[in-house]
Amino acid sequence: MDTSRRRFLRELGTAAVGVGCLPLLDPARWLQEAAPVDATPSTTQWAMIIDLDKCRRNDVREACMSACRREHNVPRVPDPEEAIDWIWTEEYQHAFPDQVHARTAVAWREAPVLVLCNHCTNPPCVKVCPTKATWKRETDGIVMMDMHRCIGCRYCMAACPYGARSFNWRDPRPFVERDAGDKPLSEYPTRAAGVVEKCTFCSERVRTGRPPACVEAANAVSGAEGALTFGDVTDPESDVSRILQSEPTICRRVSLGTGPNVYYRVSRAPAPATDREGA
Amino acid sequence: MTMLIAVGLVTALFLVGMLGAAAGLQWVFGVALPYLAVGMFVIGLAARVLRWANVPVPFRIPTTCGQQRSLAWIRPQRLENPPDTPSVIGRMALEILGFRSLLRNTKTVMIDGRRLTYATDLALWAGAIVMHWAMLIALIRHLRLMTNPVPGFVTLVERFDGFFEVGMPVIYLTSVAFLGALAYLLYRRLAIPEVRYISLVGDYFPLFLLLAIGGSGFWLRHVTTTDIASVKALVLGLTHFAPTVPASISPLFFGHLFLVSVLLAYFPFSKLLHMPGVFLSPTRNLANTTRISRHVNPWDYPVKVHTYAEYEDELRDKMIGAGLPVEKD
Amino acid sequence: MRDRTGIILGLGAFLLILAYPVWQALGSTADPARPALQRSVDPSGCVEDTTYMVARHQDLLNTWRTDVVRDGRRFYPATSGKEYEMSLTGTCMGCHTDSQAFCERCHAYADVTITCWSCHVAPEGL
Amino acid sequence: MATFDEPGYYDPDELVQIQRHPPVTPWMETPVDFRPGTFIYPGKPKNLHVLGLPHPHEWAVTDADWKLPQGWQQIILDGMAERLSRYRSFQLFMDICVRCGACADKCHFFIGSGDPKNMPVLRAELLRSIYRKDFTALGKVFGKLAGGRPLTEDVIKEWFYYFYQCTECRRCSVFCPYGIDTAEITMMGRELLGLLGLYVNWVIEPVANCYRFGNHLGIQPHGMVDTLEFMAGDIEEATGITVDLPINKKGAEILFFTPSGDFVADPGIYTCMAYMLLFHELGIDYTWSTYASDGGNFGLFTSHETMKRLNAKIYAEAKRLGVKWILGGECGHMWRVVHQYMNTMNGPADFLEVPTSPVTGTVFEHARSAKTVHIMEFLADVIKHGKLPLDPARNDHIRVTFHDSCNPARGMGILEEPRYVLRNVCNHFYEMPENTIREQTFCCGGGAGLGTDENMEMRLRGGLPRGNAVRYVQERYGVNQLAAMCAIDRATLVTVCDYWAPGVNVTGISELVANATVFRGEKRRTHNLRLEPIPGMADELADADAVLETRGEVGAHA
Amino acid sequence: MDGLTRVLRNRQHAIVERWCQDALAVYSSRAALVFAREQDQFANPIGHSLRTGTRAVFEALLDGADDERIRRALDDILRTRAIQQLAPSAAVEFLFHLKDVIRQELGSASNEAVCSHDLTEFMRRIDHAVLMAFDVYVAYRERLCELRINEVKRTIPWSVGRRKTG
Repeated sequence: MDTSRRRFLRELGTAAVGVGCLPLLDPARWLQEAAPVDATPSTTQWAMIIDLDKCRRNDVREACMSACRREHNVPRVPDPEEAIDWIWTEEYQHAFPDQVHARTAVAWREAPVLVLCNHCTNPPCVKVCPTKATWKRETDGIVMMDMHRCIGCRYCMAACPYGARSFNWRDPRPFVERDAGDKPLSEYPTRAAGVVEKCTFCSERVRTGRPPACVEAANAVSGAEGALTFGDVTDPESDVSRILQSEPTICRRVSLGTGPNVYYRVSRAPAPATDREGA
Repeated sequence: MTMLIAVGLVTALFLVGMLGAAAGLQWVFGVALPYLAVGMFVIGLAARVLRWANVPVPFRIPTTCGQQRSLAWIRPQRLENPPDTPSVIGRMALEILGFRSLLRNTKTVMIDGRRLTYATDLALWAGAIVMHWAMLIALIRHLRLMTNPVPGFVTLVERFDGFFEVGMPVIYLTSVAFLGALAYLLYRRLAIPEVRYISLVGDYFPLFLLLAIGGSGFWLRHVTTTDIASVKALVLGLTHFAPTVPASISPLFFGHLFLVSVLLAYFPFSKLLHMPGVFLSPTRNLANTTRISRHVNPWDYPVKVHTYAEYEDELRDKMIGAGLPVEKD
Repeated sequence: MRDRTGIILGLGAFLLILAYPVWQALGSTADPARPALQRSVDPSGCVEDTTYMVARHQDLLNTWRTDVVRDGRRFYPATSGKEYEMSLTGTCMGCHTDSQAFCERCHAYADVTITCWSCHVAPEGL
Repeated sequence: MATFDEPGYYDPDELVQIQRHPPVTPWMETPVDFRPGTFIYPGKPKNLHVLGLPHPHEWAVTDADWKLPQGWQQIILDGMAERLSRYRSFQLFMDICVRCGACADKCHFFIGSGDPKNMPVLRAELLRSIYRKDFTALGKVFGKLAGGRPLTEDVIKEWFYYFYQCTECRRCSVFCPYGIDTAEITMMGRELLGLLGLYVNWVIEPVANCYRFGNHLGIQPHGMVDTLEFMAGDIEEATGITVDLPINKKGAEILFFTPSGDFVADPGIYTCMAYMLLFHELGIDYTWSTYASDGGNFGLFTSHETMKRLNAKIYAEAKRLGVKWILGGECGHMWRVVHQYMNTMNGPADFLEVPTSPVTGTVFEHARSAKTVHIMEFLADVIKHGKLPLDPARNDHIRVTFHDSCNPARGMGILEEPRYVLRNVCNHFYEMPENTIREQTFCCGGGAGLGTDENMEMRLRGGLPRGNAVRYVQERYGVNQLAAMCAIDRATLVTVCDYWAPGVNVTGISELVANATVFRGEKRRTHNLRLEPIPGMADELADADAVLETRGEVGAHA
Repeated sequence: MDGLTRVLRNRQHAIVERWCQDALAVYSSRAALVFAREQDQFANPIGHSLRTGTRAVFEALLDGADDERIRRALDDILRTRAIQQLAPSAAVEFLFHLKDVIRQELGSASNEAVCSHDLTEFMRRIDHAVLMAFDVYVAYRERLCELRINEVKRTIPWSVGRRKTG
């Protein structure tokens, strides 16, 4: 690996020869930054399966959303217009508009569904980004965000059919949850005003072999084990592959061809209305 | 040929600065020569401007580029033909800040081979104004290395200049603009035949000098980064008259600094004097008021004239013959 | 020669403005020398040697950022052969625990604005 | 062997290699090519004697030896040093040119000839190279490398050729970012040549005449009386009006002067006649002067000192005659002198009063100190107040365009006054293209003492840009007359138009005013001041009668 | 002749362009480049007249136009050249260059359809145009003399002239 240090020494040498200021830009330097070092794409594609039924429980969804907020210092901006959501709840009819019809039961129609970034196989948000601040990581299929690069143009928000992206209209720090010592709950960097953010499948956790925070939180709720399943969809032995092979699952707006990697188990009918009211 | 001489000179100077420092002469290139250069700049510039100031302006000769102030119902063009001091200040401001005269270049353009319109020929104006403004802003930015604490306006300028936050460290707009505009000015000096024909070594040299200064500065910031805090310690040592030469400064920086020293020292002996000179040009900085108030020529001296008496003496008979009145019969 | 006074005043004003760094220095009590930095709490030394770190830490951080965020790599093989986790808050600030005393002091001196701490959570102070 | 018309005669590759461009030599190594028709003859010693100028001698431009005086190099260098210490313009313009080339294609001589030394920047470099060599530190040490060159006889010849190929029109100065004025450079160059006794006769003889007789043509007092009387005769023939001829009249309100070219040469004489008629009509108490019978001042083209010596007579004569203020006719360089130099050189004119129009009562505040008013300012004011009965239809056969003369445009700024007057006396007025008028106007090619037939080729090269613009409006709008308020224009643009835009006549503005004025007591106007029949008025007398009757003009003032 | 005319007409743009550059060569190379570069009709009347003039002459030759039209086409160029620092031969020489240019253009086309007889005929037209250019040039030189005389006449004091006639 060509380390920065070696480059530093090499450049010093170049400069000493005196042609230092002729090539004003070192193309290798920029090229290196733009192109991934590991050119062979990995076959990994992280995916998630959400059990629609288990996630109708308020405490399960709340556990997921809360874990996410704490993990990533996601701010709770009071103005709903400016809310920042990585994982949140939609009504079934909005989450799956092509699954509802005139005779869909009201209970189904209004049932709460946990939604997040789909980490699409063919992500439209990536295509529109002018600075490549968002890109699909070839090593594991996560649709990543590089906050350092985001210029806040919000093209990606317009391109995403799932509304999975939020824009920081203001400095989020005052809205980040703090502990008793007035420190944020996580070391995860907060964001700055003027950038777009979204779910990253907890790439920093996944890197160290841990499941995403929401998955961990949901499975920790008693009776909700298996509400969220996370795994490599290209590995036939993984839990997600196994479930996808054996049970009926659906995806959000498949007809758009984005290839979502968040799946929903639809094994059972909706629960009685009482449950629904709590949604 | 003249261009090659200039390129050779600048390259040699850069190498002298860099290799000299690499060879352990940091005190010479980091302290002695900068002091000497600043001294030459200040004394040379002051001497030249004082020489100009001591040369009188015997006549009021503004080049008028618009309607004069005459009859009350005709609107004067004050900024093109200033009738008073505030208008002169306006005219000079336009000239110095906006390069008004270069903007005057117009070309006729024939549309459909029939209709005649005018287009402004912007290239030279744009190249010149971008180069000069970028240089001024870059100079202000450099104050961060010369002042401690750094005044707010310097940080403000840096922030606006690096607004797009491209690159790390941020690439300043003016760095790119400065080098681009210089490159254009060089290009036109080479590409336009009449300009190439009139160009002297003294025209190429400052161009290449500025290009090399800008280029090495860019390189130092973005490619071979040097320890900027040490550079600042060096510079502050100079301004505090307590010079120190920190160890960890790249020789490249001394090349950069030496070229700046050369520029400062060369300034008062070169065409770069147009900087103070533009303020003093009598065709621009005088109001067109010779008929309104008398301009005095300080060295005016009496001249031999042919007086009326001499005239009449020679022609008296003819005047009387033609029935013209005469003073003496 | 009314204008001679004006020209001399103008020249004087120009030179005075130009000499701003000098008269600021004359009237200033601030130390012109580079500020002392907080030393690492870990005596075993930094990721790379000091000369390199002083001049090029921003490059190193830049490379780390790219490696981690874009390429998903985690460890940096240092010249010494040792591997470090590429983490600003974890690795760097683990030793240099005070961003004020370590980063800000020098950056204020060189007037280089750091934007790291507007997102990254510094161990000391936020 | 293949013949010329057979294929294979030409080798295409060989053809491509033909280099027809003459080899490029750096300008310092390109000597002057004196070709008849491009330079003016030397000043005759007798004229230098009249003025007491140094080193009068006989020489010829085409001679190898110009018989320069002993120690001529020192004379030049001393002269330069003196001027560098006296004229900030000169010192500054030597120092600050950056050779950006903005001026290069602005000079009419460069446009018309393509000679690189006609670029204003290079014209100045002719002097600047000597300045660098002998007056700057870098030049003394590095010589040619710093753009310096030694002062040789060839340099003097080059100066002579190119400084008498500049009309001091100041067009380049408009475009220069530092306002570097080639007119200043040329004036210095000519002064330096003068130190060696080198003048052109077409300038120095008028100067000698003017010095002695009051006007450039050397018209003596009785000759001037004759001239004006002849004009009065023609005026009477054209209009039936008898005008007064106040000459050297003490106690008159206004002293009037105009360039002497208008006393003698067609078409200037018609402008001169127009002045007399208009003053008569307006009932102005004015006087001509024989001593100060020329407002023009070829001293401007000789040296500052000579300019002052010639100009002195105007205020002196105003004082002697006891007039209240001074009115100047249509002229170009005269107004540069009167506007920018006269008050400084020969003022203060505190014995005069602030000019006030006797016709309208308007006080000419902008001439408060110099007490001299331009005829166009005066007439514009009169017309604005409706004091002149005008019938612009009398000029309907004329389609006129206006040529801004260099000096009034760029050394004064009198742009709107003449246009206002023109629009009021002509129904068909067309402007030439925008970058050829107002402050961007092109010179006629004959200014600054170049308006002689000796250098006609050079003048026509310089006149090409102007002629080309005239031809444009001629072809586009049918323009058949060019109005110019400058005597040199009226002399040289005739030739320029005849060559580049045949069919366009040249006229003064006052002439058009007089032709459009319905004078008190005029007879039936069938002919204009040129005694040419006026279309529609002279064709058939009966028709003309009818027209006049219906307009109620006959007898209106009778 | 038709075949050649057609070929030449097809290549008219290239030929005229090349010829115009060639015609500029009489000026010092600095001036030539300026005249060639600047497109402005008023800032560069010489380049303008040369561009329009060469095109007009070539078209007239193609059409086998009468003397009058060729003369008219040549007018602007020679009017300018008559007052410039050029020998008379240098002033009209540019027409001969048209032959070279055509040879070059046809040579690179190696068009068999071009009959050498036609080419001879076209070259003869060019020769004829040279003669006419000489006429025009001389006419303008004469005009120059005439103008000079007129000017001298005008500067004879007007009153003197009047006195003689009247």
